[in-house]
Amino acid sequence: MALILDRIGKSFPGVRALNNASLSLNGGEIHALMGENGAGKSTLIKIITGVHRPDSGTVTLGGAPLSLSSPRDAIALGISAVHQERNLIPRFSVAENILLEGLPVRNGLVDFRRANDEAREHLRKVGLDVDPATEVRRLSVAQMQMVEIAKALSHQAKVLLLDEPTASITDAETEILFRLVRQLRDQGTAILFVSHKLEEVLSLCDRVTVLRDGETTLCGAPMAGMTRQTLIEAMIGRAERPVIARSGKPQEGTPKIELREVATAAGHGDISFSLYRGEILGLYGLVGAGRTELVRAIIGKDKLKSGMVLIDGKSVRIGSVEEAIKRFRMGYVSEDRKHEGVVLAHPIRSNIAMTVWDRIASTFGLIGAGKERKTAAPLARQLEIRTPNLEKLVGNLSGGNQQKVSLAKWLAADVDILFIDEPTVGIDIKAKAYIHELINGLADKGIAILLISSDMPEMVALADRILVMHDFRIVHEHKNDRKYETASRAIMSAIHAAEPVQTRTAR
Amino acid sequence: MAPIDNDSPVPDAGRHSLLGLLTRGPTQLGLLIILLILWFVFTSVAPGFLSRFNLNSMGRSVAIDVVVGFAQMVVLATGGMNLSVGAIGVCCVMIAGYLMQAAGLPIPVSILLTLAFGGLLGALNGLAIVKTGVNSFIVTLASASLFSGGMLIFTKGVPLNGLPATFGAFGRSGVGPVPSLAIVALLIGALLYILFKHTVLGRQILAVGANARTAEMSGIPVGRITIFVHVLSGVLAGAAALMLTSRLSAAMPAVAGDDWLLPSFLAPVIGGTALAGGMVSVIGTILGALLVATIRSGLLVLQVGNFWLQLFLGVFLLSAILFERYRAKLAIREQTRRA
Amino acid sequence: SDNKIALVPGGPHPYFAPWEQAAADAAKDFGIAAVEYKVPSEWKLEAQTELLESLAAQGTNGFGVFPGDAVGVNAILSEMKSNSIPSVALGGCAQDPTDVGLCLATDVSQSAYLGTKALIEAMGGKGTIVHLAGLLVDPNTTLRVKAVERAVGETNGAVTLLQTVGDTDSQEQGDQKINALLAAQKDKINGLIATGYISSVVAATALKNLGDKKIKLVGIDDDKIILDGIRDGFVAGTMAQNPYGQAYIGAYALDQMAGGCSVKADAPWIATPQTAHFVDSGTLLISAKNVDSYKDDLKALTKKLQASFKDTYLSCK
Amino acid sequence: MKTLLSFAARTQWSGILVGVIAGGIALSFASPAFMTEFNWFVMLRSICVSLLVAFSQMVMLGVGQMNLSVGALGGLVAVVTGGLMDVWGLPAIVAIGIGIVFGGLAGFINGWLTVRTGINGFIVTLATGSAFAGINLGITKAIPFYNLSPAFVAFGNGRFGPFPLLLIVPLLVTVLLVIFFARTVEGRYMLAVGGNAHAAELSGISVARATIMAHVLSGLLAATAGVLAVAQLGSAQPTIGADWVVISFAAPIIGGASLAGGSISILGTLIAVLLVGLIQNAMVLLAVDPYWVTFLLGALILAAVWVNRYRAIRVGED
Ligand SMILES: Nc1ncnc2c1ncn2[C@@H]1O[C@H](COP(=O)(O)OP(=O)(O)OP(=O)(O)O)[C@@H](O)[C@H]1O
Ligand SMILES: Nc1ncnc2c1ncn2[C@@H]1O[C@H](COP(=O)(O)OP(=O)(O)OP(=O)(O)O)[C@@H](O)[C@H]1O
Ligand SMILES: O[C@@H]1[C@@H](O)[C@@H](O)CO[C@H]1O
Ligand SMILES: [Mg+2]
Ligand SMILES: [Mg+2]
Repeated sequence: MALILDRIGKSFPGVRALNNASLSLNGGEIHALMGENGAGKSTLIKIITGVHRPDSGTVTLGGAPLSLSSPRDAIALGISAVHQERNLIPRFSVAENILLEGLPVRNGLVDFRRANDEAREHLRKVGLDVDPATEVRRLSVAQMQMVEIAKALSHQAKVLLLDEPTASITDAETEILFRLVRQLRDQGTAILFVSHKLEEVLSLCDRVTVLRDGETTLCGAPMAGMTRQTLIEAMIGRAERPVIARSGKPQEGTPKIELREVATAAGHGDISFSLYRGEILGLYGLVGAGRTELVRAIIGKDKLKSGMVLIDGKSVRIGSVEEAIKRFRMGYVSEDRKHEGVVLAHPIRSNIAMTVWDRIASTFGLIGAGKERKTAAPLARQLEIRTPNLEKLVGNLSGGNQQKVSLAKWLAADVDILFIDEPTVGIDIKAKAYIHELINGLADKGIAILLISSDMPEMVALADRILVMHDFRIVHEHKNDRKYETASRAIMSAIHAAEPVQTRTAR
Repeated sequence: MAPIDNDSPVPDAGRHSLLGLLTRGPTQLGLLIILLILWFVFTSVAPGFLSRFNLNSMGRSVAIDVVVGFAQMVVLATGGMNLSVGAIGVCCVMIAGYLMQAAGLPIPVSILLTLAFGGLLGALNGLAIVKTGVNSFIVTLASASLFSGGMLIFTKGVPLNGLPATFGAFGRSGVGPVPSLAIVALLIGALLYILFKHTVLGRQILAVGANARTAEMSGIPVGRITIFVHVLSGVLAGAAALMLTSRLSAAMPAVAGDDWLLPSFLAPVIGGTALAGGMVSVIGTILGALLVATIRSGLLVLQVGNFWLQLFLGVFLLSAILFERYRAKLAIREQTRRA
Repeated sequence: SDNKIALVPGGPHPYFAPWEQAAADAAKDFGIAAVEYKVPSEWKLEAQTELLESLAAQGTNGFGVFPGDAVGVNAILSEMKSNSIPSVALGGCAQDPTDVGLCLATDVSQSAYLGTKALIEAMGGKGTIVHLAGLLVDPNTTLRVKAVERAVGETNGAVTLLQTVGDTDSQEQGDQKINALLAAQKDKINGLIATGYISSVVAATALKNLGDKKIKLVGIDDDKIILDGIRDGFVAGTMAQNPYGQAYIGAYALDQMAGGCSVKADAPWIATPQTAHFVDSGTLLISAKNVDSYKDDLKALTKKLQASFKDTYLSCK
Repeated sequence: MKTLLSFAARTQWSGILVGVIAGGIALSFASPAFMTEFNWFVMLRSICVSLLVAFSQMVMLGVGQMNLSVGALGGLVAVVTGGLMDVWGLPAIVAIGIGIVFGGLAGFINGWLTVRTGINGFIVTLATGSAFAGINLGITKAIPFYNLSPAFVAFGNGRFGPFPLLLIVPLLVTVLLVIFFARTVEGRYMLAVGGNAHAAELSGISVARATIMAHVLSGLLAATAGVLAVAQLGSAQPTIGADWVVISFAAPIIGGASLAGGSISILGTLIAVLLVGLIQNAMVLLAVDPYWVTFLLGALILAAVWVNRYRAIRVGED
């Protein structure tokens, strides 16, 4: 069944998100939708799912004009979606979340046993091993993402829209997802797939539509014959340029920060490493390895059980995040931007300037919007945050642009030690290159950086050394020569050599 | 809607047309428009409405409502609530009376001590919330009972009506047509405006309210901020209490208390302060209190109702807010159209 | 006269219902241009003050006020006086020092005292009693508590005050507390003195539900439930007040005062704990004997008081 | 036994339940009157109305909204029901029926206004609350209705041993609510909306419908509370409901509901109402000096909540 969007226009206060955008999505195909952050991809998907109504243009499904006034209408028509932001009910069980649209009922009452059984089946398909009765709020980010995917697939929809489903899951899970998606395509489902990972798109999709500034620059072109370069040109209007390489080197001498046999309440044991000024130390691991939790313990958010943390050679106790930031000049770019990275209801300028309010204030503690703007503007420009002005609420930005804000505020902060957790999730390739250059630049300035990333190429491109974490232990250290093949082989074999983990029920 | 008193992001087009004016700008502008319309209507129907006497009396009671609203607003800013605003208020009323009448302290000293006492009670709230982790709703619900109970134990419900005459005279005085109490409220408003719009502390408060986890991860001391807003709330409740005491020229245990509960929320929420936190409007709170007072006063002057007055109050309030809603919708549509 | 008089109770309350008729009667009988009965929307000092101010803004030139708060009401009424608008306190007094001309009311203290005496008499002069008191934040409550204690004290130990229960003058709290009291002590209690309107109603209902005629109750005011209780024998008596008379004579006095009369310095004023310018509007004990005729007694009392009021209490040019 | 203990430790309201039980035991030693049949009757009767009032608010917290008009609405229904019996002489059943339907309708108005205008429910219900209170005063002029059906009043005072007949209503409602929120699709939808309205909307749940339903339910519950209050007091007093607001929020929240919505506990609410009822009963039984009552009430509530919080931290919840 074909879904056709013809010359769609959609504006928000101050922004034209879509301008004569078109798309034709056929049954039995996987159709890539690409574009830079803020190009209008999610908006287009929200129009198809009835979240937004278009200002102009027409939508037809199987030849019949479509006028959706709510997501319910879309669901009723067999349109199902995984949205870019997580949309689960935190206190409901996994099973209930998956089956929310059609809970099994017996004698007028919800039949939870059947719901659990059905959900278990869906979970099995996507390879997620959690008890369907678990409350969703107890899952990790990646697990939630898999629940959302399971939920969308459970509908056996005619049209399936996937908005960056792979942004926060690992390669293994991605593989499972792709297998399922291909199966669905072969059964005739129409699938729209949004991703910033070009390799993924090239290998998975049959056709591609590209948006630039809300306009279609490529409309349903066959993927065969496309290359990375042609896609990039369609998205950004010019060819990709190589990332400017690092000029500096890690400094020698006393490590900026050193951990000695640290154990945490979360379960880490025997963690020891040194991080030098001007060094980018990678921390790689599969989802759930405990990387995020380690950083949280270091910055005083969670409890350390034993061991020592040394800064500039001196043993320190970090009691709170505030102390970590103010006294030890640390920064932390969270992987969970929505809850820990940005203040959705506040404007861009405040979000970016937040970490330096103390510093840009006058003697009486006064600051104004002007001062914030002055701090924020260069960073917003550098990272190309797509917005008409800095007053826009971060909650109204596209996902990737929110991620940029979450990063930008730490670039403003002028810290000595920076922990960066999954910095480029959902970021387009152009901005990703900028961010890589920025991280390099920060290291060159002498900042000690601990980089967590599940994106192996990113890790290999940036890190000076790579620590491999597995099940809350550091199992390997790799001296990175920035060669992808050798690095990835070394890292993966270190992970596989380590004991297999038995699945734990989340925290 | 930006967090505070929105400096409107789209300043250009439509500047000269009336519709353009109506369809720009924040809630606060909408409230102002409604107020002007109501004033116009009430005066043309009932000339007594704009009499100096009526304006004066309205000004004085609005002044107190505004400060009570502020006392709630500063806590709402962090996403919390203070149900003990009225209880702190009545404790401060009685302390002020005691300091001036029984202890015979000079008025300025009494004022400072009263404000400090309000701050102290607020600090108890804040500490209890931060240290126990119980949410502010429950803590302040219980502490309201503790505070007003404590007040009863000490005063046995006996009022003090021998306050210095100058203190009462202030409550009745005015500068030209403007009651002194209204000037006090405006001054407090100005300070709060600066706090939220131009200081680091104010920004931090709003950040905590909008997203406490992000704030914490950005190095903002969430606990200390929480305690601070409760202290501030206590001080403001103390200020409102002093204003009330001055207006009544007496200190009595039957004022403030539960009577302040709903008004404390009403003015800020109508004015655009979010119950969920992270967004306050000082000007909105003033306009919100004015709106309610205008409607009440207008209905009284029009002699609507007697027993039915509350019905009309509810209906008018709802219509006024509906009007603003509609205007805001138009404003958004206009901005979208221009995009 | 062309005076505009307003009678303003403390808030919506059934006690004041007779004021409406009294206002109409007074306007007719004394030829006053307007006598209005205006009720504040809530029982709050703030609401009352706003109403008074608004009425003044529109030309009312005499106020008969039941003080929502005996002390709190003074500020606005003294401002009225400085604008040459006279006021009198009706039904309850304003606390001295005050600019209110006079207080025509039941003496709360005296009424509670007399009520307790009547209760003690009904109990045969000995036993134990409990005082069901009104809102603790109301200063009148303290006066009543003292009055009850005084009456008990005068028995030289024959009667003991077991307990005072506060805040019973609201529907639900009263119901809960009074019933809990009966649950705990009903075998030990011989008498109840209720000094709040609702306290009395709730206590009467509770005794009736219990079917208990051993416990004597003296209440206040003449709500239908209490009168029925008296008829059925569950209530020993109640202290009637004279709301009609308060409003009727109050309107008359105000008319005179607005017309230039002033309050005499040396009249037979009664001094109470609240004020030195008190006039008793008439209190009487309603019991089984007079439950059907007390209204006439009050009317007679009103007539008499009104007839001599001007000469006794006012000096006119 | 062990599992029972660990279940108890994990349940949100177990801390306050311990408070209730410990308080009850202490009280039975301190005052012989506590364990009497009549005292239990009095205590249980006193919680009937509070419980319904608390449920009426709890339902709103479930969808992440508030209803500030519970008291005014309940009060209005109380006088309407009383008035129908007194003035029009309708039989109790009919009057009650009309009264409760009226409450549902008023709730519908609240819900409809909130949904259609997009105005914050807090303000809508504050305004309609004022309107309901105004109608109440307008029709009664603050004078109660007395001539009620005797059977109805008898029901309000009847008892079966220590159990008031009135208790049947809140108990029935409790059971129905447990089933509704735990097991029916509509109930789950309401909680889903409270938990994450946006996500619920994207899952095809009508947020508008759930919100309106919650308001209607809240109205029905407040109305039932109003009717019960009339039966209990034996007359339809215009002041019924005037002081419901605080308990309506306090009980569900002490019982574990979140102000942010989506999380409520029916049993927790029940226990919280019991806790408050018990404390108030204790104050009278122990003849606490009236001037100390308010103070102690606050202190005890704080203490109970604190204990519960301590337990939650120990169990590692939140
Ligand atoms: N609710 C909204 N209010 C205002 N502006 C919005 C809103 N939603 C989206 N926008 C704006 O519309 C534009 C398109 O956003 P959209 O989310 O569709 O981008 P996207 O292509 O999905 O980007 P990304 O790759 O970062 O997810 C952006 O400029 C964004 O800021
Ligand atoms: N597959 C899983 N099964 C059970 N629990 C898991 C799983 N994945 C993660 N967790 C839980 O989540 C926590 C680790 O979180 P997290 O996923 O943030 O680790 P991480 O190493 O930072 O991984 P990443 O940052 O890639 O998500 C652990 O406490 C673990 O209990
Ligand atoms: O008895 C009193 C009256 O005197 C008046 O105060 C109104 O309330 C009642 O309780
Ligand atoms: Mg997007
Ligand atoms: Mg992580």
